[in-house]
Amino acid sequence: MTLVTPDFVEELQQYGDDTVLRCFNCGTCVAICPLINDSFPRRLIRYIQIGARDRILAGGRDLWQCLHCGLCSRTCPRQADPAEVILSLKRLVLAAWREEDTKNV
Amino acid sequence: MTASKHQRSDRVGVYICYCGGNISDHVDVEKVRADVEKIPGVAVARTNMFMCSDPGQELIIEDLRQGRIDRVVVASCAPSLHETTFRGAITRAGANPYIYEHANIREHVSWVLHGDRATAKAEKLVAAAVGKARLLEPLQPIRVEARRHVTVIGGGIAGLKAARVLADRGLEVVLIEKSPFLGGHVARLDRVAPHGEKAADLVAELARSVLEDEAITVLTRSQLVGFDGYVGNYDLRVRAVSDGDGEGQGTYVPFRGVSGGTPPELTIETGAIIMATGFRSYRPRRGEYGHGDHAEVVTLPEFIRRFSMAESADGTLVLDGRIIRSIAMIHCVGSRQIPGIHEEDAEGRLNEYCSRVCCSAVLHAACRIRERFPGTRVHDLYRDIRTYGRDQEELYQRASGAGVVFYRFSPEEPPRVTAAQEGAAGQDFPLRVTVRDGLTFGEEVEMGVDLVVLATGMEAAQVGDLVAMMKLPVGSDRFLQEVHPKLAPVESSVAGVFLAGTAQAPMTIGEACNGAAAAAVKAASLLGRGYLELDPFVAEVDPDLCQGTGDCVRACLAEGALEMVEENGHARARVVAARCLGCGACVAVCPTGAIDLKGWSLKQYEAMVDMIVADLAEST
Amino acid sequence: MTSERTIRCDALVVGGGIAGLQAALDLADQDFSVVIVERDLSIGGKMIRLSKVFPTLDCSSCITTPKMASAAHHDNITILTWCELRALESANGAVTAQVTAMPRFVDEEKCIGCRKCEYACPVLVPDPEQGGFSATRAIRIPFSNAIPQVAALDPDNCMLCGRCARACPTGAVDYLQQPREITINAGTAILATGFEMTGPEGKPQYGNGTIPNVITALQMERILAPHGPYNRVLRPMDGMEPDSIAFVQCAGSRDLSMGVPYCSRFCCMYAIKQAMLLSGALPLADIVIYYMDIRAFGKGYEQFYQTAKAMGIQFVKGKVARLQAQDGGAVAVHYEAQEGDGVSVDSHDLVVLSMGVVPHWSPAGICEVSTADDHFIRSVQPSLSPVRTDLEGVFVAGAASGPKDIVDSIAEAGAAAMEASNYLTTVSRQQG
Amino acid sequence: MFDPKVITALLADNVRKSGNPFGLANGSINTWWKGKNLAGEGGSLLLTGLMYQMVPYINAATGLLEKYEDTPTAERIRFARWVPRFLSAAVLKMKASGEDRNSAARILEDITRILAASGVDFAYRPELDFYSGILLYDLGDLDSFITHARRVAGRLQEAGVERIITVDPHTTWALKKLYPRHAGYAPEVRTYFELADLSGSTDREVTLHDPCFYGRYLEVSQVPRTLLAGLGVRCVEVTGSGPFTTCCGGPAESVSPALALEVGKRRVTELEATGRPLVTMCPICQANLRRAGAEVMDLATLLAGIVENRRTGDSSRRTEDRGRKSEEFPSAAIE
Amino acid sequence: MASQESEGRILILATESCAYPGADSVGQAHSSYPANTYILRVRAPVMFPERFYLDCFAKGISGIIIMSCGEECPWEGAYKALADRIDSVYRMMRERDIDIRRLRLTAICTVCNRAFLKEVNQMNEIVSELGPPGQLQTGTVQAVDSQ
Repeated sequence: MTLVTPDFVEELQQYGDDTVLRCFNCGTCVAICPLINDSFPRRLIRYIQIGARDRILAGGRDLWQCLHCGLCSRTCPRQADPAEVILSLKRLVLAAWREEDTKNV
Repeated sequence: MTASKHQRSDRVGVYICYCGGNISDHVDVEKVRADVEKIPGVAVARTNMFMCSDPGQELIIEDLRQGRIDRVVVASCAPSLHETTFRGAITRAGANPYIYEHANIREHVSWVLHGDRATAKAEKLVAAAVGKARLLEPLQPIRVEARRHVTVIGGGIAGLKAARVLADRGLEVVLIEKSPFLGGHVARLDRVAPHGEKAADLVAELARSVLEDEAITVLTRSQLVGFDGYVGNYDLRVRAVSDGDGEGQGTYVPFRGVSGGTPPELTIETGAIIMATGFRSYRPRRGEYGHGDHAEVVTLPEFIRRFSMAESADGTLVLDGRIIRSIAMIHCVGSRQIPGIHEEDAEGRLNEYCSRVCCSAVLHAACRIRERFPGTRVHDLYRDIRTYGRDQEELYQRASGAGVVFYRFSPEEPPRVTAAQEGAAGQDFPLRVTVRDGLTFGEEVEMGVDLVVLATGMEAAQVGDLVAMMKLPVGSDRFLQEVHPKLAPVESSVAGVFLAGTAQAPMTIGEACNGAAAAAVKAASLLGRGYLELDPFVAEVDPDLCQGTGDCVRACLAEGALEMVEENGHARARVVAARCLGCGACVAVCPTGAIDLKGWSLKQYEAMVDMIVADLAEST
Repeated sequence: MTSERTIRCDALVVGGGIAGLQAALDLADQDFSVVIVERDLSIGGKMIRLSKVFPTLDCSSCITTPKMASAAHHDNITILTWCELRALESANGAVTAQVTAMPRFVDEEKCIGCRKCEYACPVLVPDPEQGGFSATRAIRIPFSNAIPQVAALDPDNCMLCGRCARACPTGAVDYLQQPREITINAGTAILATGFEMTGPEGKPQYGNGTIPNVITALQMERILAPHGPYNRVLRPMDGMEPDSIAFVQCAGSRDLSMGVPYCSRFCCMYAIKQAMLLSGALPLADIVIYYMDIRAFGKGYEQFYQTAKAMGIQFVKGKVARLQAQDGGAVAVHYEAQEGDGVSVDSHDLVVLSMGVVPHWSPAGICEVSTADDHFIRSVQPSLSPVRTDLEGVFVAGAASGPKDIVDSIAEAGAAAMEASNYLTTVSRQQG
Repeated sequence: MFDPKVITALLADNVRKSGNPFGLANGSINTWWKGKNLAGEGGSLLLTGLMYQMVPYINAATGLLEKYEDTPTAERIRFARWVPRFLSAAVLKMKASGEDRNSAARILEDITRILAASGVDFAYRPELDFYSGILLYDLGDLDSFITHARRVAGRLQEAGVERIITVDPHTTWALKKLYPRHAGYAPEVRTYFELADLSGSTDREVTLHDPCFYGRYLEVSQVPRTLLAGLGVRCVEVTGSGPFTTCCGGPAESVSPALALEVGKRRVTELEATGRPLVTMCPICQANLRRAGAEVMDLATLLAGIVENRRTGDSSRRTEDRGRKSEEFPSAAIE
Repeated sequence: MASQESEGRILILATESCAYPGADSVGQAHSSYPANTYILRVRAPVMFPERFYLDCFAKGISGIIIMSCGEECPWEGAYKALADRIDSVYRMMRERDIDIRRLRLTAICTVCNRAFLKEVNQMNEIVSELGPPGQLQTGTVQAVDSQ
């Protein structure tokens, strides 16, 4: 059971994304993505929408499979810009890693 | 009954078309002419290159004027193309257009056959047409006086709209409304999806213009209790209902509507009736999504009313003094019910249809919440988002952009609304909503909420009394049923009774107004001249043959088109021409052949068959 | 050959599709004189070209032809086909329109619709009325139940061999026919200009129209029609009977990346209808509808959808991202199976695209009526009077003011006729 | 796949130290201009962004990473805190192939020929030819990117550069879209082919692979097509082209050479379906598509060839350039 | 087709709103079908009593096809009444030893060309196989005015 915590969207806005809520979960990005055979961009978008922050951080490294080729953003029917969302998530995850490193030091 | 009833004409004129080779290339037109000329009753048989041309038509006109003929048969192309042309020519010659019969020897002969067989078949078809033509009678369209007066039942938006446009067209209107107020459900809205007009403005303006119009009599707190007559000439009885208190006429009362006057008991003579009886909002069962069990579970109409008095606490919604941090809105409550999944109502019925307006209404409310109260979260739980209409998809987009979070559930596993458990994480909310979310890969997700709003659908209004009295058909969805969704979309099967707005099916305000105006235009067309001109093809009883069995009345497909009357102490069938549809269902069941269809009589068909088999008889 | 002609009438109806015909009939039945201006060779619009219609599964032709015939034979209605509206003005309670009658190269008065020209013509061209799947001639009656039954010559394909002129029994063929200008003076006008479907061209995800066996919904209508090009359901590339057919919903709607953000409104229902008809024609075929939301909102529509489900038609939630040609004429459909395995590629023998619905006509430069962001004609009172435009005396009906199914178009046409009648009544009261 | 955390840190560190992702001195990789007598003053500044020059090192690094990615060691060390020490500057320098270096140099030289033939007034100043930092941006290290971009922008602004001619999509995107937003520097940026105005004639057909940044992000894919059409070259299109072009896989090299190869192979299959010679205009695309087994020519090579009426497409041509001694040039490192 | 054409006459009762235009559509397509078919335009076939059909057979009609609008019938309830009537005609035909294949009720739409041709050809085969119906009752035929 996942408890929805929609505040995560606002946190992500610091890292550049403000389009993630436009997504209506059609799955185009998932099926158009040239490299990842998984529900990749939408899974992350959906996790953002319901605020599943921990899951995103746990699978953070997978974000770097994204080539930023932009096909998902180009074909997104809602202009939710999945590529930009992924980039924002990369930034968020990097920031989290750095914070972790600082703590460890 | 004309004197010539059982006589055959001996002066049939037959005109055979070459169609510029289309017929004559395959049919020996001159042979047909020569043979047809020998058929008893044929006075004249002519041919022409193009019967539809002016010279062709002149042949007919001239023969009629000269009195050579009194029945006409043209053998040419399909009747759909030129039947009206030749009837027109006959009219121009000063004769009755119904003395005409058409033989189709192009589409049914020359284009599908060649050689002698084509000629032989053409001859038979022409002969059959002659057989029928000899029995044709001059007919007159049936003229029925009609009152230029329409009664509109229901004072909601559709009823008001219908009354408004009919009065503008110059017809007299009576508007009957059960409640003390005009405006119906629209008056109970705040703003209207998707554009956000104020419902009060829409209703107030329309209702006042209706109340002020001298051509419209508004009867509020009134009910139809008597219905008699037929199309163009209905007699209605109206009685006052002692229901609720009114305000001064024309006063707008928020969430109730515009107050009408108090009615007398009266009788109305009217030409047509528009049913604008509206809908009823679905009432959730106790326990349905926690409704009735938790005070925080409300229906969308209830929410809209309370939301109109909303207050803000630092950008968070406050309703009735309670801070609302999070709202779940659930779609399809009382709509799209599925047998075996949803629970039937007390009468064993399900609302299997989509209520059409709820998706937009919910999204509009959600946008209003998020835009005015950014501190309040909105969770939207849906099955399909049906923002079908103009600017509705944009509303869905706007809701997404405004931060509404969507969840998709399947009817098999609807959301569950429960009281929050003590001490559970994130559970400082009174309620929690749990849903298996198709968008989150079928996972169960859960949210804490302060309020649950149920998007309740539309149900047919309870107009069983009217349905029974007026013998109106209802569909399996219990809404009033039109004759045909495309051929006769606002017509009920009772002639002169039309359907407008949500009496017929769930609709938006715009669609209801369109439906109302569409119903009004039918009423205006029907009554505009002050009389109705109906096709003469109706049943006709020969009282000498009628034995009064009543079989025809039982077989009749139109309510009240046939009735039994006493004539010189004998029961006899009588046709109410204004109600007869001309299908002939009665003809088949008459044991004595006393009833027949004018213009398409059984005797005429028998004559046609006789002509087709005539040579067989000769050979035996 | 150019001749000026002026027609006076009470109401001008622009567009002879189902909405225009209904509006014209509702006006004419009130004894108003009506002129219908139709851009095509025949009245009947999109509806006459359909196979069957939802949710009753009536034969579309059987529902449309009576309305076409009533309009054609109505004493108060004049029909001008193959006419282009050049200008439409409304001022001082009167509407003036300039119309160009395009040359058919066949004299409308003389033609008797016998098709001898068509049989004589040696030029074979793909029949646009059959989705391009079968051939017709360069001179022809556009389709079997066209009204009027008058031939027209297609100058782009005609090679001026003269055979049609020699074959014509009435001497109707006129290679030198010129456009004619017509002025219409009316009291009011109704715009019922209808819709058009976007094509697969310009949609690289769906192959830009180059993938064999990817067809549009209108082409599927022809394949399913009782008088269609093949007389049965076959796929166009190789005439194979498809075992597996996919419908791609929102292939040109609800999609900002394709420039149509709005919902095209009736695609869900026609896809379900076509799926049902297909399952009747090919009982063993697998039929899948890929969708985002099923919008079965009208009277009887949801029940129709549930019936389709019960018939075994599969509904898969997910927008198709990409189509790809495969060996042997199959088409790969890429989508996210949200209720299944995630990223999926399924193969189908035939794919039908539910394309976007766009306006058939733009008033720009012709008429001062304004359009909204979606390019459809703007309604100034969308709740109380959806048929009202911002130009006095000019009303709108049917898909001209946004995608609309037949039922809603017919109701709106009635409403437009009512408001137009009232406009005429008001103006004559003021002037009289 | 290698740990992005480590890779990102390493690359950011390299850029910080040397100005490019490989930790090599810019001067040691940017040698193509030597002996070309390019004007150093006036007109627009030709800024290669060092992308072409980095290809030999990218190939070398990818080769090394590839070796490890599919080994059991890689499985164990996947996402571990593991520094791929072989990515040191010295090793890369050693592994970079001379042929790759020459090939890159020839393309850049062709670009200068195209500009000259088009009558474009341009200057080249090796000391101002900086790496844009785009990889840092793509990897999500926005802070490091901004730091680097500001330094580059500062130097260019200092030098009064207002008009820039670029040669690859990544640098173009960075300068056109990212620098204005993140470094407050908004020069006029044009690609060389947007400025090209060539005459010449040939009769041939090619298939273009549009780089994502040109086709999709910058939407300039029509420009080379129009240019080629004017020279008699018809472009036979694949479905994935223009704004809908399919990725070559290149950008994944640094975290997963295997993935990059897989994506590249798929794209090659798509492109080769036309049966025409393949042409692209991005060093990363070219390198990755070549790695996936395709013969791919650079647009500059094709254009220059037509203008000079020479035969193009033969990778072994102009052997005289081979082994040209590279000269060292003064440091272009920032600061 | 011509060679197989029966001498027996086939009467077709075609509704004016569906089947009759459907037959026109077959003509427009120039699809040939047996010549022994006589199409009569009717408003609703529900008007014909049982005896009409039996009389037709008695007069020498070999086969009758009722081409109705089926479910699209403009008169609500007429189709059901018609179907019931035809059942009762079948009963009467059996009693009289008339092969019930001689009478057929079908639905034909305005563009149902194939269905039309199929029905007509099948009936033609049936009447070829069965020959003319029983003995002719010349008495009925003599009712035709023959002066």
